[in-house]
Amino acid sequence: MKARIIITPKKAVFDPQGKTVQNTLEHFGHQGISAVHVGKFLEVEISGEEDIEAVRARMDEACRRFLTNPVIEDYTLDIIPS
Amino acid sequence: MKARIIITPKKAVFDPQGKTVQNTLEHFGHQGISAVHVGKFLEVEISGEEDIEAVRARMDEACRRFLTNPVIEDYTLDIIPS
Amino acid sequence: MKFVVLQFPGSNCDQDCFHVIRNVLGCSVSYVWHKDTSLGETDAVIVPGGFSYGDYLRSGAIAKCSPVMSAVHDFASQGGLVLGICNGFQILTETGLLPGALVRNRDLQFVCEHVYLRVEQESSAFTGASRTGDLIRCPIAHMDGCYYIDSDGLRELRANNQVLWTYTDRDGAATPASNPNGSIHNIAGVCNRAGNVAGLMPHPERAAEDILGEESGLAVFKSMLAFHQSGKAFNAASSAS
Amino acid sequence: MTEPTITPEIVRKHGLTDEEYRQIQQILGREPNITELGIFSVMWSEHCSYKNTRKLLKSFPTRSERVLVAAGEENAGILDIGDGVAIAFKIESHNHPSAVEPFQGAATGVGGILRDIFTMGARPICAMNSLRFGSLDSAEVRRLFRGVVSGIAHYGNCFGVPTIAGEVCFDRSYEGNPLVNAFALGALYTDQIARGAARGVGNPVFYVGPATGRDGLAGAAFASQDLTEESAEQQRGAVQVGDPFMEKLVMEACLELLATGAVAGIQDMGAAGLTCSTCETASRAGTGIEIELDLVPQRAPGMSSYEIMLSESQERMLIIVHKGREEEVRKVFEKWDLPWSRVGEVTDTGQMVVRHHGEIVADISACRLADEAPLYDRESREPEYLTKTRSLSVDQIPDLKPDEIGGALEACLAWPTIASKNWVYRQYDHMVRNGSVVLPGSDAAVIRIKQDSMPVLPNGEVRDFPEKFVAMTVDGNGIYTYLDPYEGGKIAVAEAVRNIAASGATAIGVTDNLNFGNPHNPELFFQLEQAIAGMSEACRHFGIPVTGGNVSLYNQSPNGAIDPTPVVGAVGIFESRDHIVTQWLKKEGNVLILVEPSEWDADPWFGLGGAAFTLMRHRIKAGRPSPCNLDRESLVHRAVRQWIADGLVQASHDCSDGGLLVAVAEMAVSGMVARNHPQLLGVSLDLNSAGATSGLRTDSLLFGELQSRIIIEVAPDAVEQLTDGIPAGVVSRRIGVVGGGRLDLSIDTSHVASWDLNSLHHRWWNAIAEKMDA
Ligand SMILES: Nc1ncnc2c1ncn2[C@@H]1O[C@H](COP(=O)(O)OP(=O)(O)O)[C@@H](O)[C@H]1O
Ligand SMILES: [Mg+2]
Repeated sequence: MKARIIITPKKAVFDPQGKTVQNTLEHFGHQGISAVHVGKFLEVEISGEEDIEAVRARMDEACRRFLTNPVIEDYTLDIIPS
Repeated sequence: MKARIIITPKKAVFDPQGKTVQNTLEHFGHQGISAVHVGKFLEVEISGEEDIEAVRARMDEACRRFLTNPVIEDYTLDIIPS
Repeated sequence: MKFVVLQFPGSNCDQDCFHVIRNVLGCSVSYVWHKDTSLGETDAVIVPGGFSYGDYLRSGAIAKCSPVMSAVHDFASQGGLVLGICNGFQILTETGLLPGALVRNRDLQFVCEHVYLRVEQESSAFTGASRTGDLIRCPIAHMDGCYYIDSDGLRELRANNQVLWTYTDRDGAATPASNPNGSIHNIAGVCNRAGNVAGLMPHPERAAEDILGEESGLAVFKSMLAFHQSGKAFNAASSAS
Repeated sequence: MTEPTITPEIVRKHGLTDEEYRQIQQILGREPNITELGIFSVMWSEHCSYKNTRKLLKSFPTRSERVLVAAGEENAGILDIGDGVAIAFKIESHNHPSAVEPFQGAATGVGGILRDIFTMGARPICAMNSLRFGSLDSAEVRRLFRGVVSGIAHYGNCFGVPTIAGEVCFDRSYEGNPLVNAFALGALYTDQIARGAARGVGNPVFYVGPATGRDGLAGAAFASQDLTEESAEQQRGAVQVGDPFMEKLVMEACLELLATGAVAGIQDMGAAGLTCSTCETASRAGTGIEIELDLVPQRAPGMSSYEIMLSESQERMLIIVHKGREEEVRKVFEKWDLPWSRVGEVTDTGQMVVRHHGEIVADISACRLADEAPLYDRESREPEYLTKTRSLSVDQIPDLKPDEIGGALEACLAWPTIASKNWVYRQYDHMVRNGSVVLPGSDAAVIRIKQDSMPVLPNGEVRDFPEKFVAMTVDGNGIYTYLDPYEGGKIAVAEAVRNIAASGATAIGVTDNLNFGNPHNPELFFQLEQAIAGMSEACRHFGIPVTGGNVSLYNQSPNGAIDPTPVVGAVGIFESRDHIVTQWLKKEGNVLILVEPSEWDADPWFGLGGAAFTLMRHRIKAGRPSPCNLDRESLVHRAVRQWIADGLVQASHDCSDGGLLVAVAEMAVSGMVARNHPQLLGVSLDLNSAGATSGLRTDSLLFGELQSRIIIEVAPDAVEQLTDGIPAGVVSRRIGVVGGGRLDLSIDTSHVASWDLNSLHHRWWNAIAEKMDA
């Protein structure tokens, strides 16, 4: 089983990395780019059979506890059964 | 339209960040974790109507050219029509 | 007065704080290991700078899960003095002992240089040895030092006089050019609502000796000492953040 | 798994010659298997064996009263600095890995040199680096430069070692082949020296650190080949990733472990990882060693014995423990949450025996493998280009016109090689550990050694000693060495020592990094041979040992070889903290004095041969560098140091890149980094009395790079005292007065140019940032 977590900066938080990537893209001639957001991607590989909902609950707790910081980040969590 | 890019360290390349997160998860009693990979997530918002395949080709080129480091990273690119 | 300095794996300013407290300030000090669950007898806790857990994931994110942090929580809620410097500030915001968060520097680069800090209010336990408006010159050395807080939070910080230090130029003016990392309102350091927990990105411990060319940073430690000696204390009930 | 049979093709791919292969057969008394072949190939690569350079390196002086561990004995040399305190330091290159992946290449270079230091039992307390890149006008060069600097920053900052000095030069010859040389210095008590020897038959051998992966496979062999586009492409799979956090833990754990006394020997796994560390430790102790690869922690499934033995995964150590004291070791590793494993033991057979899945996969005489690599005398021939560069005469280049002086100085200060390197060093934490007394921005950096700089002592023992102050610098000039390899080598040492002297310290040792081209090319070998001879002469002259170093050959891109670049890291000590002097101007009304030899050797180029100015303005590398007379050089150092000790000198700066005018301008504009009193102070400069230089062309008067010159700032009432006590062979010339907000220049009493200091400072300070943001 795999947990895939996508973490993005909250919209209100200034995202200098996103801005830099956007500038670079524009510099290379990409047009019509209205925004770029740079976040993190986490993939957790879990072996051993387990209930998908239990895994989701566990991973969700880990996200809230330390994998993300709610002051500045949002996240989405997907569990992918193997 | 949106391009969503997930960048992960190549499997053969050492990922100390993933290893550290794995240790922490284990420390909190998460069992059966066989690996953790920490990568980057990029979302590019593109306005103006355009051919989806053309956008894909453009973004793919940007990925290879400067958004990712092909020496140590792999990526997947998804184009999401608006 | 007795201090403890926490040590996480990857702390690297722990010895510097220890040195200044013992050899310059002349107080007693010992280390507390991150796996310890008790702080022992102490009057103040220093959460030092460095790269706890390599700053992997986010600066301070993994350190906040260390066993010693619950002891720090208890100590703070009883009114104990806690100061986080650099990575220590990041850890304290991650744990929620201090409001806001520290994000990547505006220029995306690690930056190490001397800055000027203006003391914003002289009545706190961390600034009492200074006058409001005094300048402290000390180094910064960080990658994620841009202070962020949402607008409600900012309003509250200001209303409660929780901003202790801001980045300024050498004349004491908080300008965009004197902001080294993009911090909101040039904020360099804050305290909690009760006033017993504070954090700042700059390194006052690196500006506390004549041989290093600058001593004004010592004011932060002297303030803690003076506060302790004054016999004032924080009301345990009000010190939750 | 089927073992490939050894074909001539495979032998060649391992970079071994037929003759070397025969020698291997002879050592083994049979055919090697593939694992053994791999082991020989890395141990006998230039990187590990110095087979093309060892004979040359023998000419370096390696001994002095201070030397506790000499060059070549261990992973780094150690010098006694008095009161029971010693320092270990060394420089190491990571040029090729940085060309392939600048961030990780540079980061792991720093990681490697730090390991060399704590392997000796010393606590690393500071770092420096010497960097060379192509022109910043190229986007690819900017990418490499950005990557290398952030890689060095990443590793050093996180590990917690201040990077307090360095140098960066930009020149087209390094395009495609940047140079990344990293230096580290550590402190220890003289009774704490650890040895990389597998002592004590029956002692267990431990592996500490992260699991082994297929990282940097054959990295050592790779560092010994020409860098072609093809090999860069092939090597991409082999990038090593550094983990400074892990290394910090490994360092703390090793120092703690050493204090227990349970360690019999210790060595880091650097180039050629497990192979090098096992056979070298056995060879040094005259023992054998036996390891079982199944016990080696592995990150990737199904690794072959060949891969495990040659992997260059980072942050790993090999530790030999006194039998019966394993428990103490386990406790320390567990305290620091470090992965570890017992992988083998010390034997009395003299053989390095490697088992895998129950079978012996290598069985080689440890000392013959480690110490009997073939040594070569390569053919040497004076390069043809020298005829051309020497046939030019300085008369063929036009002198500066008076109205061009203003622009010329501005252009020099904004020339990336001369411009302020703050864009670089502000990314490095240069103050962590509270010991950085003189920060980057002056001639030499100064570090303080105090009690917490030292490794822990057994049972919490605390030892008092007076604080120590150590000066250090890295220097080297590729263009000089290109134009005159012997003189270039000599000047690299002289300039480094001069920087130490100008800071008020006395040099006590150097470490060197030789960055050269392919030694099989006789003209390139000539450069190497001559430069070493020049360096060696200078070291002998100054009476300072070379305590260690590194050789990096095959530095060439498809466009050809780099300019031969010997880099010298010099270390000096202060008799008193009161002798520490910085380069920036201190006080209005003070007088500037140029201290130089009273006589000069003939220099038909008047200091313009190979000078930064000549290259910048005329785009030519021609002539010869101004000769350095070592006797006179020492006289100047001694005079300046004496005046500093007498308390007469308030600022001091040597003349190097850019010559006299640039040096004075640097003294005026660099004061903004002064910690206690940041300021810009102007100068009225009057060069009418610059005797030896009188009657010179304007360009050589202002920008010529004559050797052996130091400018000092003294109070007006100290001038007399200074001239009264002047030693024979040295002259001091009053060249200006400090004050005001401008730099004013007169030549022969007529005013020729004037600059606003703020704008000079701006150009100098921001030049690199502006190029990088372009
Ligand atoms: N790569 C670097 N890292 C750290 N400091 C550097 C680096 N490059 C230059 N510096 C610092 O900038 C200052 C000027 O360097 P340089 O012009 O090479 O000095 P010098 O000519 O006196 O040897 C020195 O203090 C040096 O240590
Ligand atoms: Mg110099």
